[in-house]
Amino acid sequence: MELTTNVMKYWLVTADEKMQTHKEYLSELDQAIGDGDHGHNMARGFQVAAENAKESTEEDIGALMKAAAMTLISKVGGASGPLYGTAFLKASDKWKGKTSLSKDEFAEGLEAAVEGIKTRGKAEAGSKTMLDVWTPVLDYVQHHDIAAPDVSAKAKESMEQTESMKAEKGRASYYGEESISHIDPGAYSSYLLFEALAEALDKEEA
Amino acid sequence: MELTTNVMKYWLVTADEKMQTHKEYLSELDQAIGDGDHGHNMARGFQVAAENAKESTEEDIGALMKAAAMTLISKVGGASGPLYGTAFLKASDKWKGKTSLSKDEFAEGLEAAVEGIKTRGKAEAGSKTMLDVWTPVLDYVQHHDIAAPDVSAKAKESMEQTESMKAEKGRASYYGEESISHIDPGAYSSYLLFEALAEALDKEEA
Amino acid sequence: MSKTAVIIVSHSEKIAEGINDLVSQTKQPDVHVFAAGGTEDGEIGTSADKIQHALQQADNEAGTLVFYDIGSALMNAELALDMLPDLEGNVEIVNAPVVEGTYVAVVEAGMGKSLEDIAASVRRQQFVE
Amino acid sequence: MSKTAVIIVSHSEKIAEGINDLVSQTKQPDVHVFAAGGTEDGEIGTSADKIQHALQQADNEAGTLVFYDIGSALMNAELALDMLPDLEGNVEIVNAPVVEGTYVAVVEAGMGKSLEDIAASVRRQQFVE
Ligand SMILES: Nc1ncnc2c1ncn2[C@@H]1O[C@H](COP(=O)(O)OP(=O)(O)O)[C@@H](O)[C@H]1O
Ligand SMILES: Nc1ncnc2c1ncn2[C@@H]1O[C@H](COP(=O)(O)OP(=O)(O)O)[C@@H](O)[C@H]1O
Ligand SMILES: [Mg+2]
Ligand SMILES: [Mg+2]
Ligand SMILES: [Mg+2]
Ligand SMILES: [Mg+2]
Repeated sequence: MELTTNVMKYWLVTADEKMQTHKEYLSELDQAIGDGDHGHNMARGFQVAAENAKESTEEDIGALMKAAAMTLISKVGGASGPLYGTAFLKASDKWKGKTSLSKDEFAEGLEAAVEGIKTRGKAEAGSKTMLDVWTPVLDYVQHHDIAAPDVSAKAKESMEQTESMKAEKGRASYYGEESISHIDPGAYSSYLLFEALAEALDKEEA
Repeated sequence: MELTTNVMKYWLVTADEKMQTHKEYLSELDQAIGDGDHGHNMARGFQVAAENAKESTEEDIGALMKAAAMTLISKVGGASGPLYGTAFLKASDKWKGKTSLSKDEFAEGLEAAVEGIKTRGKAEAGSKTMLDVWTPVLDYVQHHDIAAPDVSAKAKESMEQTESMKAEKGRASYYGEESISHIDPGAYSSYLLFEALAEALDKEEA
Repeated sequence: MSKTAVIIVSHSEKIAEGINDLVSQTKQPDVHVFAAGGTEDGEIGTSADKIQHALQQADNEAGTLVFYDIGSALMNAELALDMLPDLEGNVEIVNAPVVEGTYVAVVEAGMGKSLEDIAASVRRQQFVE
Repeated sequence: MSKTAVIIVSHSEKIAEGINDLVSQTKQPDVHVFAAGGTEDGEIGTSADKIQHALQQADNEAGTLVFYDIGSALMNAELALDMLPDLEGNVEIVNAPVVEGTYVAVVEAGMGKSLEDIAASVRRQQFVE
């Protein structure tokens, strides 16, 4: 597996499409256990990130992802801004100067991203946040040859598991027991992000 | 000693004159250990209270003082609003239906006023507040035949003693040790109020 | 059954309105929030009259929680409540950080929690880490 | 010697500005306070860019204390500080009620207290009765 600059751009563009399509649903999830802006936040941030990626002539994957990180930080507004922003920023550092990533190089960036989210949010997996998707996906990527359908399935299954969790971080934690039986909005947007990755991988393989 | 409705009106009018004259100084005192609005607050409140008293045809001292209380509550804005407002309100209750007050009746109203300030501000004398003037003046009134110069002297001396106290209530308490060596603004305005009372008593005796 | 209402008493009209904006995003539609900020003329300070007005508007079966910022805000809130003896027992003025406390209260009111339960969650000690 | 500067990070532009109005009454003229409220477009949210800008403006010998309200406010404040490594060690993001804490900090900054002393006075535990 080799992830080229083009595949990475395609990842960002596809992620944006998914955020736009599921914007209402993400906000609905956030309405139940938050402030109802997660779809709006993600759609606003990824739209600009994808536009910039499309127009960019950047070959360096690190630079490409760093630009996306800065856009997310500036545009997202909610907690997901610094969290996704930090994730992309930490990954971009590992990918600096590269125009193609091996599976291990990709995994290294993903690991840095997950560490970044944990530090930024002072959280671990199990608190009903986006980490409950990022952590199992990282684990999969680290220990398997990446197969697109498996990435997608792993992200989906992990997202679904947040439904039965009790929120311990972020606004949803104010809901205590009542946060149970709702999917975490950030977990859902992370699932969309990894679905977009799976589609990008498919494209690469095609 | 008999305090008539006219003397009580004169008290309010004279108090207003003093608040207007010392407006800047009161705010200066408040600038040092507060937010610099005490003169503004007192001048605004007493101006309207005095105007209303002048225009009023009310004979009932209770009703007159209750109207003044409501004006202070509405117009003063700062902590001194609910404090002076509560003081006048509690006193007015004791003076209801009277057109003239004996010394003991006056003292009864003053006692209710001091209790009102204590309850409203959850404070006692010694915390560097207006209570450090009201409490000794009450004590004097309760235990002596009232002599105008003595009321004035008692209020002045008590006001001056706040200079060496450490503030334990109100905004000034945020200044801790630094509140020492400043006169408390509310003690100063209370001194002005009792100086006005002394002038009203003088008028009554004349 | 109505839901616990919330009043924000602040020295600043902008703070009170800003908190109202902040919580309106997270608020269930049947949680009623009232801002009583600034003096009568919109200056920095508090107004017992504004608070009385808010208390009357907020009045409901489930009760009203009152948050306040500094200094005179508490005194004027207590005074306003003294002036409305009919509301006694149905209103609690609660010692909590005004922004953070109001936020938590509005979420919990939306969940249908009682006045007492919400007051217990937001009291200052709960904010200690 | 300069005095400790203060930054207010809030989800609401109005809250941040209202706190600034509130403390400006009590403030020594040489205490500098900066409001970083709302998103770039003035919506409810926080902006790492606005906070970075405030951190740069506030930068001074005596240091800067940062107050924040809920959720992303802290994350964006930490992110903004990460982006300005030169300021490290001279800025403290402090866990205190945003309105009440800022008020106390501005008073104490005016008294010439150090960043550490002010942070110690305003940390959440200090607000417990
Ligand atoms: N401390 C945290 N650690 C990890 N993820 C978090 C944390 N706080 C919030 N999140 C994620 O962010 C999502 C909410 O994002 P968003 O609605 O955009 O932000 P906000 O809560 O500021 O409105 C949550 O669903 C959760 O997945
Ligand atoms: N808890 C209290 N008990 C008694 N008096 C108080 C209390 N808090 C404040 N004061 C008095 O109020 C005065 C300040 O009034 P003012 O400046 O009008 O109000 P604010 O502090 O709201 O601006 C103080 O000087 C003090 O005498
Ligand atoms: Mg949200
Ligand atoms: Mg939000
Ligand atoms: Mg004052
Ligand atoms: Mg004031």
